[in-house]
Amino acid sequence: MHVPDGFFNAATSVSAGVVAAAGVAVCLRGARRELDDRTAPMAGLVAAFIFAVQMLNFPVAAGTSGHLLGGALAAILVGPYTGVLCMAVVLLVQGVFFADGGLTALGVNITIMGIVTVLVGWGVFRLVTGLARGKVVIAAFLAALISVPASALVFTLLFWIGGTAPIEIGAVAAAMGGVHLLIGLGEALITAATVGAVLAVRPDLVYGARGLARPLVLRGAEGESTTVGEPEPVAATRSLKPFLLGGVGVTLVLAGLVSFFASSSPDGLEAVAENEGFIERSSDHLFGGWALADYGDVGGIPVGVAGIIGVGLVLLIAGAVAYAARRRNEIKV
Amino acid sequence: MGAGHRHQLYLPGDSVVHRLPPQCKLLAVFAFALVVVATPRERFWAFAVYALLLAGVVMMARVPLPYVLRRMVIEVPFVLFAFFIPVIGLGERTTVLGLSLSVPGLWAAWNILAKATLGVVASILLAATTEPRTILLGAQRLRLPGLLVQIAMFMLRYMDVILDEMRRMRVARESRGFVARDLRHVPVIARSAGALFIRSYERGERVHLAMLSRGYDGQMPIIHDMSASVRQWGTALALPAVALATWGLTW
Amino acid sequence: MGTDVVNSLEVRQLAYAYPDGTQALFGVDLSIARGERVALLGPNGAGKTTLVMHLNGILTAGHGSVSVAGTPVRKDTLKEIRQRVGLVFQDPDDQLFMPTVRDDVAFGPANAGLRGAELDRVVEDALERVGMLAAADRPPHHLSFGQRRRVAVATVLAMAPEILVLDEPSSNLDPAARRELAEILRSLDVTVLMVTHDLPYALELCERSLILSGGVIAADGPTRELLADSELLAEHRLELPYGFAIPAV
Amino acid sequence: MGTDVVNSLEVRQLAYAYPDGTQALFGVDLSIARGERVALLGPNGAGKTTLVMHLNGILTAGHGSVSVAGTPVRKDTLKEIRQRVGLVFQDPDDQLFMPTVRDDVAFGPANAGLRGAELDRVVEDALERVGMLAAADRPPHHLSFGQRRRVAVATVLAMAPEILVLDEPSSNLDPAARRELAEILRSLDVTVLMVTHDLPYALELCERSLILSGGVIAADGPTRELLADSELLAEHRLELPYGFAIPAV
Ligand SMILES: Nc1ncnc2c1ncn2[C@@H]1O[C@H](COP(=O)(O)OP(=O)(O)OP(=O)(O)O)[C@@H](O)[C@H]1O
Ligand SMILES: Nc1ncnc2c1ncn2[C@@H]1O[C@H](COP(=O)(O)OP(=O)(O)OP(=O)(O)O)[C@@H](O)[C@H]1O
Ligand SMILES: [Mg+2]
Ligand SMILES: [Mg+2]
Repeated sequence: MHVPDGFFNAATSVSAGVVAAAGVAVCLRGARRELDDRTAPMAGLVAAFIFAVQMLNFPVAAGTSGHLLGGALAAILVGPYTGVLCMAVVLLVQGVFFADGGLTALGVNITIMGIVTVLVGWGVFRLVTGLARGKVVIAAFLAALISVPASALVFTLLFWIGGTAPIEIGAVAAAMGGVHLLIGLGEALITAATVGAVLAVRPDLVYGARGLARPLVLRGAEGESTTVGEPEPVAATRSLKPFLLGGVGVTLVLAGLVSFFASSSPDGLEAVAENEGFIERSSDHLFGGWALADYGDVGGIPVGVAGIIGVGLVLLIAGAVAYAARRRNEIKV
Repeated sequence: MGAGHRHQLYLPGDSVVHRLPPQCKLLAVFAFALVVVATPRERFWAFAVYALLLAGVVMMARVPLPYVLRRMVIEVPFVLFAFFIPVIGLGERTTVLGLSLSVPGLWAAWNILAKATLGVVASILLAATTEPRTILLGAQRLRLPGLLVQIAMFMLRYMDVILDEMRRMRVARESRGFVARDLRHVPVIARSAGALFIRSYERGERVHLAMLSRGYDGQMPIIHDMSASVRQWGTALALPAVALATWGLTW
Repeated sequence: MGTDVVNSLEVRQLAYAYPDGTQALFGVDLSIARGERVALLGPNGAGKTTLVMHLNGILTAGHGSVSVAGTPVRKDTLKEIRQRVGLVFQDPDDQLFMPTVRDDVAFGPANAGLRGAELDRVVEDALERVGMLAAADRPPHHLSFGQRRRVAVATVLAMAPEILVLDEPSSNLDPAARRELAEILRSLDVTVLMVTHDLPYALELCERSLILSGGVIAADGPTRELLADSELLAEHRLELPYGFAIPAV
Repeated sequence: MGTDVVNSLEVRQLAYAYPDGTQALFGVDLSIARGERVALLGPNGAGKTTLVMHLNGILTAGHGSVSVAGTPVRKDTLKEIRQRVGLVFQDPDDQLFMPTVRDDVAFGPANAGLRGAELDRVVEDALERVGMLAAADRPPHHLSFGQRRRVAVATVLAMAPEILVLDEPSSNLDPAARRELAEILRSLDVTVLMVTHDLPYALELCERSLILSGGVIAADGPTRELLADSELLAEHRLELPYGFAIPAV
């Protein structure tokens, strides 16, 4: 799903760049509190691991290549803020060092594969762990499973808004959704296995499961032992509000900015269409024309509706997470 | 162990391009990619000039052409995608070699192919002439947030650590009579893969602590000077400037 | 052993458990005066490395306290503590991380602000001392194990710390390098704490020894006396090697 | 030293350069008869580890040949060679890779076809010998350095090889474990080649010694005689430690 240069029009690329920058800025502030002085190394490792995992490429029906994303894994291991940073760094390194994903598409890539997967993955994870305490591995599985199609859906949405290719958007949505559900299954297995393995020997490394330290024993000269008070547990639950507000804000900015640019500047396609005189056929506006003329049905649901349902779903999950987090905090206090 | 070595991405050399400070090259490549993406796709001449510009850089940097071509396989998925668009695309149809293809689809395919290829080659040239660690230092000078640069530094380091640990584990397996030949051996690999994450992490953690105990405070000490002169900026930015001028001229 | 203030190292009731739940230290007490050279002996798994990692704040005490030259090891004092305490790790691969030996040795002094010719001098001097100057431009991970250990020692020497903590520095060194290291340590005017399984080396180099066993200090006294007490030694899996006799003073 | 056929190890004119161009071996010749225990001595960077890595085909000879019990080390014989030659690496981290100690020790015998109760017996026996049975279910990378070295030895003992090659096996072991390892090696009826910097240990355990220096064999003879030749020793950065005297027979 690494988007290359030229895939989205310049306006969309720039708007997504602004969104990604804003998201990363929010996360930079949040990350400092997440992992203190070990932020950088832990995040670096997770980034490297995700990078390695992303090398497993699946050929996907519509001609794009699909692969594991890793957003949910990152969120669970290092927390959502740092998770976004990890993903951003992976994409940056891939773009700059490996020419994988265009430099001008960096914003799109970070938004789709970084912010969305982490947001959805972390949301589902917290929701499930909130419902059933201690089921960290299952929660990890579900988080990864859902995060991938969610990301694909957002991609489709964005492509609808600012893609440069006039293809049957319904077909793309169906293919993306279907294939990414399968990829999501693979991702879920790997995420659950990794989280399980880490949990078994280094529970302290799983951000979502901190605060399990045991009391210490002291031995005196005559071999007598005393137990000393439990070390204060690390605060595992903290309000998610700023993060979620940030996320919703990012989504809104994305929608606003992109539609603003997309609707105000005709792209190359329209220019050609005008020159060649087939403007009637291809219609005059990216939104109106395509949405009316070309959007087929996907399993009986119009794609526009599917997109809206998708966004709604994401927001719903986020809301539920916020609620679950609030409740847990209240119980704690 | 260690950073900055064993990255076959980087081809050591001593050309003008190699010697440019990383921040100049980074900015130049970004600006170039932006100009390319912003160029309307029917300006064939502009794309031809962009390609010539990159060819010029290849010659100046003395990067072997086969190397560039080999690294371009990263593009294959998009090439496939691009070929697919005219088939499934909408709009007016035309017949090429007996295939009914969409005209806007053809334009879109050309657009993606041309722009993605130019972008990929520019990135490949950047990576081939600049050490990974140096690229990051350059990014830092361009005001990329320090924490991101640090994470990226650690990522490069850990990629080494992971590769290193993988190598050690493979040698250890083989020297005890194990050869991975078929699917039955996957579970063995999978079991040791679980250990790989923790091993790599812990090795990296210890190294990080070793760095801390030698006074590391989140900033790599700058042992080599990296400031750029006006001339160097001029040399580097010539690439996007010429590209921009081309865009203007082909208007 | 003097008042707390003059002691280079002061450890009180230190306990620590690893994240997986293994408790390694069960209340360690020790103090080391300025300029002393002390050996830390004990069986495998006794907790020596774990203890040593607390002395410059790499591990954080689960219980109890550590202070260095009167300064308690805490988050806000870490930077200062790490300038004062130089730690040579048991595994040289944990210590070396830069692309070349020269950069690796330069890392510490450069962090402390040294630059240019001064930095070069310090780096070359440290490499010279451990006999690795010829390898200055090679990558550390392409060296033999013993060569890496020597470079690891050089990285710490280059920082000129007040307190040197070495975790089995002589293992994997060839016999001449082992003696040269002893000479270096003797020539420096610093406090030394050296973990070792090499009892003759401890005797040669350190007046005083501690035995750590099962996560607590089991004995503390002049090395010569401890090594002469074969019952004490046997209790903690220590023994003098074949062919070795404690030389008369 | 007998004809070629009976020799356990036979190395002829072996030369090797690492991929970065460093040449480490410059024509090594040696032969070791069945059942011999031989020490391989030499300064840091002499090429000992490099040589040892050729003996079970981890590195492939750039020039010259290696053969094990008459079978030349080649691609198609590797599997057989590795069953016969057990190699204990200098760095235990290079040896241990499975999630638990038990799995790690079981790995070799399981590859050789052992299963079930038989496998368990072999594994527990090997761990018992090195005193690490209690840690059987812990992850190896959470052990102390010396504990890891012991497990590394156990992984090789469990494979019951005909030829044991050990790269500094006694380093980082506590003194009792060092002696126990000597006892284990003496109790086994196998050919042993042991790299070590611990000359008293070499004398205690091996009748014969080789000195490798600068990538070639510089001396070959009875350990007692080599160690008595202080000029020879000094030439190759070897020397007897402080307080040690060669005991009378
Ligand atoms: N990373 C770790 N995680 C969990 N337990 C550990 C870890 N490192 C060490 N231990 C355990 O803590 C105890 C003390 O280990 P430590 O490394 O301090 O021993 P040591 O005295 O240095 O031994 P050696 O002489 O073998 O180096 C041992 O039981 C060991 O198994
Ligand atoms: N991976 C490598 N790449 C390049 N050169 C290497 C590599 N490993 C070792 N060398 C070099 O090869 C030579 C021999 O190294 P080797 O590890 O065999 O020495 P050794 O005799 O085992 O030393 P030690 O006693 O320190 O373990 C040394 O000069 C070393 O620097
Ligand atoms: Mg230790
Ligand atoms: Mg060696």
